[in-house]
Amino acid sequence: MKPNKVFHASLITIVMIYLFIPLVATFLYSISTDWYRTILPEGYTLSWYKELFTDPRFLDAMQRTLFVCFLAICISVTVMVPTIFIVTVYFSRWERTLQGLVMLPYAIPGVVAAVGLIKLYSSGPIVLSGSIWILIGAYFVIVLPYMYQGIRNSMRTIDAIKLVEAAELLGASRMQAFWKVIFPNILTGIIVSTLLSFSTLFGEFVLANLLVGGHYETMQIYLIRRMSESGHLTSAIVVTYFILLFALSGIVMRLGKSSSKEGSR
Amino acid sequence: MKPNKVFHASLITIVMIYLFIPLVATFLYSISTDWYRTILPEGYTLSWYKELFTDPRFLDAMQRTLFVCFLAICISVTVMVPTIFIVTVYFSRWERTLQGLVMLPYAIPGVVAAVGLIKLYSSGPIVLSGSIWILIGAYFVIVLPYMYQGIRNSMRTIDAIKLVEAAELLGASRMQAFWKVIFPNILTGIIVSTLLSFSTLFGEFVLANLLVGGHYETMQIYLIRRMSESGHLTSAIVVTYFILLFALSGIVMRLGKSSSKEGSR
Amino acid sequence: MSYVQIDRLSKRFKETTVLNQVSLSIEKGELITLLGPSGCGKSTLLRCIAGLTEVEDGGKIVVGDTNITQLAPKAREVGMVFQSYALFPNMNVYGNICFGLKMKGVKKEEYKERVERIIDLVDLRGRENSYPHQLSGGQQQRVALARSLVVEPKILLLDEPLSALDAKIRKSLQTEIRRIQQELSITTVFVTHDQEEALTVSDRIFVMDHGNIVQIGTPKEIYAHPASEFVARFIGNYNVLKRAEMVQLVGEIVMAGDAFAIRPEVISLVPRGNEASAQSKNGWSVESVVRSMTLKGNVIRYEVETNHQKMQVDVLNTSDNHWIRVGTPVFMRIPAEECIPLQ
Amino acid sequence: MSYVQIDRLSKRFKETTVLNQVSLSIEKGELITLLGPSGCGKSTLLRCIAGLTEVEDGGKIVVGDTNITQLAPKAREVGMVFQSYALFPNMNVYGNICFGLKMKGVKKEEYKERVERIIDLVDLRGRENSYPHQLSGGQQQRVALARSLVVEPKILLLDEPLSALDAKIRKSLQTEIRRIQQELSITTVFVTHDQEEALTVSDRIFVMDHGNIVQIGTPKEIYAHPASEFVARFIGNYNVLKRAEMVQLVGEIVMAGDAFAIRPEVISLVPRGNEASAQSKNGWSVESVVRSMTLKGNVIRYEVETNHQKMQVDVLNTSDNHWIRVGTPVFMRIPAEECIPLQ
Repeated sequence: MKPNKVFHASLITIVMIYLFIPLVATFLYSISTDWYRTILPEGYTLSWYKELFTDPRFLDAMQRTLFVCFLAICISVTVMVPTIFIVTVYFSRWERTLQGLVMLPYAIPGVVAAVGLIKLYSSGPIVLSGSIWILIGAYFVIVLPYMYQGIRNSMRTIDAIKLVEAAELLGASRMQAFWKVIFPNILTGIIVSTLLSFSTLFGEFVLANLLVGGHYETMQIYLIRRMSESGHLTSAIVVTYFILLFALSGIVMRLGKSSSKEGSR
Repeated sequence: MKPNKVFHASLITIVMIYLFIPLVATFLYSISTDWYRTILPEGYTLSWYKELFTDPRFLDAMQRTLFVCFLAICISVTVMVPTIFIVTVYFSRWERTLQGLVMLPYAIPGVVAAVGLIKLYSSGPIVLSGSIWILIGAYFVIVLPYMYQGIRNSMRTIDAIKLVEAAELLGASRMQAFWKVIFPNILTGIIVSTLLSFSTLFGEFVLANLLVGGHYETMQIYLIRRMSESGHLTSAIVVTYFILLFALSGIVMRLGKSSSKEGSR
Repeated sequence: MSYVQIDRLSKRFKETTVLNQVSLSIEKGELITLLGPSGCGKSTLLRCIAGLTEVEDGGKIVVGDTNITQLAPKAREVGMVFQSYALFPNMNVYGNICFGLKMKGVKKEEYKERVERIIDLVDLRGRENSYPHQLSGGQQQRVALARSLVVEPKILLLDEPLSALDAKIRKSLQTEIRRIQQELSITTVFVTHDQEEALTVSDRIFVMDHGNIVQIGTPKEIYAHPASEFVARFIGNYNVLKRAEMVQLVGEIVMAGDAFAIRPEVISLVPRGNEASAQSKNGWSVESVVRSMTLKGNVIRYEVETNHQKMQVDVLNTSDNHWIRVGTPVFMRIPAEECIPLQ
Repeated sequence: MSYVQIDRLSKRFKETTVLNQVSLSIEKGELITLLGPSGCGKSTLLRCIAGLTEVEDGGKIVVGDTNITQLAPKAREVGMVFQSYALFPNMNVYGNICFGLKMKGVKKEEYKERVERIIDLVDLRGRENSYPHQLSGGQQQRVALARSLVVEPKILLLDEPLSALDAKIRKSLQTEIRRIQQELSITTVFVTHDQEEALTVSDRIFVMDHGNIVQIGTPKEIYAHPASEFVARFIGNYNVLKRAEMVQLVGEIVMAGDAFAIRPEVISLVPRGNEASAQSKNGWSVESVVRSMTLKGNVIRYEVETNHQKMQVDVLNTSDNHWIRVGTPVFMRIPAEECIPLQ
């Protein structure tokens, strides 16, 4: 087993470095005063962060993005959790159909979807174009695959069908079976899917720009607009975003762990 | 069981309609002469398709996109399949680490990644900015989660560890165990991952535009540039894209099925 | 009239007939097993009783005075234990056991004592606060049993409850399930593919094959008088001989029957030179030689060969029998009343 | 010197000692079983022999004249059959069986005949072109067996090969594995948690507990002379009595020992009023009453109660014994030589 170990370990190390370098570089850039033609930055400063957090435009954009993402994900959870539950437990014949449908957004590039949506809702009988509702509707569709896979896997892991059967035989109604038995056990799965969806939407630029770009500046649009002005500033945004995301994930995961004792995923 | 059936069926129907309407509308729009304020288009034509397929700019863009996507996915398959195999079978302690790393791109919005990459490679010691290699490198990272999940699931389904143990005890080397036993059984999984990755990259706009947009017009960039000119034309592109994708998937799936008799996924 | 009446239950999955017009009745307080190889329809029948699988038109299930054929599972008042335990992972042992009572709206003050009693009954005292993943397989199955019993169902359904457990634990839980069932005298349907398990726990056994019930009887009846070659081979380790083979073995016979089944333990082995005792009772003595022996534990199984046949013979593993070795020439004594004619 | 020599093998996973300085030796052509409850280290020991689990420094495994401790699995020339079959799903039966020969570079002309012979040996003629998913569990395990045997390994390792199968198929495959092993006289290590399986197939049994081998012997030795209470309870359905209980039961005793083990089948039941025959040989007769009976198949198990103790007694299920019913007063005859003193 020994001779191959070196080769294996180095292969893995390379993959890790490849994935990590951009992250580290971005971080350094966000706290550097100047960085040209040197391996490491010439000096360090926090002024980029200060500038960022005092910019009202940034705070507004952040608020808008959070609002749109939050709404889209809420709708998605509300619709998908019961749908997947019902299809998994009671209509297992329909499962393949649902999976096929729900995976479609994977196959539809954002650009293509935007074209379809704009054409449909700006020239057909219903005019929604330019409103944030069309963006939320599109976001709902985009996160479907993440929601579906996460929730579906959690249900499979706990063997939801058997648990529901057991609960029903013990006198629970379907609603009770869902709320008392299934929901607590797939909560972690839902939370993970939600975070994944959030991160995807947070970085979505094409739909935001095409559908509502002109009159509703979200984080992504703000980010790209400021990019040409200062690389340090955008790096600071990126780092802030990461810290937020990690903190959020950490808290939520811990909450999920202590409130329900299961091993979904 | 009967009284709830109606409710369930209608819920599912709504979800399906919601997902299908934009697709149908796009198709109708691509073959209509005019469509304002009416439920259905006023006349039908194939001229948009004719215009599209005779436009050399479209064909060039298509070629470029295929080239970039193809290269990125090839690299990804070549690197990830052996890596996942080695980590799964021989270094299972490292599995969680690899999973965490490889899932990062899910958490990194495209916009954010682009910023990091541009800053790193345009101002640091190595200057790659503007070349298509930086785009391919970024695409490699983007498709990591799809590749990882698909290949990893296939390996789990066939219980790769046990199969490798069995093969080794029968005298196979590690390479032989991989090529004769594991690879044929995960081929379907690899193909599915590849298709998913391809579809994701095909629709990726932000990185393409920010990293090489100025001097390398890919499909996505072409699509957005033409959108303002004619909605019918872009609808035709969308429909073409879908037909291509479905045909490709169909062929590849059938090939995969007949060449290896297994049930991965 | 019997407590449980099942009338012409059929079930088809696509092309396959899983249950073929099955009718049966169960007395109150009885434990019956549905016994058969995998795919014989025994689990499907159980799920039909529970209401988890819909039956085809024409079938009828009556429990007590109630026709439950169209009722939802929760209204049927049946308890069920699954092979995979199906405990609720988010609840501890106490929570799992109380679940049914809470769902039925029983007040905490009322059920407290009942839950304590059932915890003692299944011997889980001290584990009330453990979560399912902290328990062994055997303990998990006890929790599942307690959870089903505490709501006092009209029937208890056990779907291969012990198949996932080790041999040793399986046997001790068999005894325990039987004890609990008798203590509460609860009507029980036990599904298994293990004939020894069926013999051990049942009041009556229903042997199933290809969606039909092929024989019904007490363990003793089924074991000693199998109705067909299928049952004979499935329930025990019967020597099954065609009529011609039987004639070859013992000479002309007067009994009717195309084939005969002889259990290995009714045949006795007598040393040669002891023909007097070998000829005694009504039966046959056949000259033969011991070809192999296998220790099964409390029983030793010999393979004994005559000029025409090989037969299996079981004797108790005691020092009285240790004279029988491989190669020993013996008389094989077959009592006539233990030859069971088969159709 | 023995064919396989294992010397002070240890294995620790984090805090847990899975194997604790295990040493053992196996003769050429012998089939030994590693028997013990789950978690006793038996599978780990097997994987160490195969080279799939690395052993800690100081351990040594010698097969024939070769020290294989540091060799890669493929160089060890061992065959292994897994509980989960581990057949290659992309190859048919023939392809699976030939795999090892192809890997070893054997030419097609050379191995053709050998493969045909092994297909006949495991009784898979006619299924050569089937794929694993088209076969039943029992058939898949035959393929796995054939695949390991065709390369003529020095040792065959079987890791609970029958645990995933139905009771009936399990028993018939036990016999078949034993037959094939003897026909090829291949040195075999069989891991199981089922004591009946171990008794049926083994030349010698190695009983394991908590990473140690606690007793070694032929099935007969292990079964009739367990060295400790653990073995007595694990290998059979022994009545284990403390010295004080034994004295209560039969009066003063001269044998040394803190506890005594008595197998249920050596005790015989004699009708009351027949004291003469009950007193005959060297042993004790105890007045008692039959409390319950369980039909196990070829054996009936009685629970018999004296004033002080409950004892289990096994008798053969023959019409001679049908006078014994629940409530019958009997003499329980215990032969002195069958009381095994335990440490």
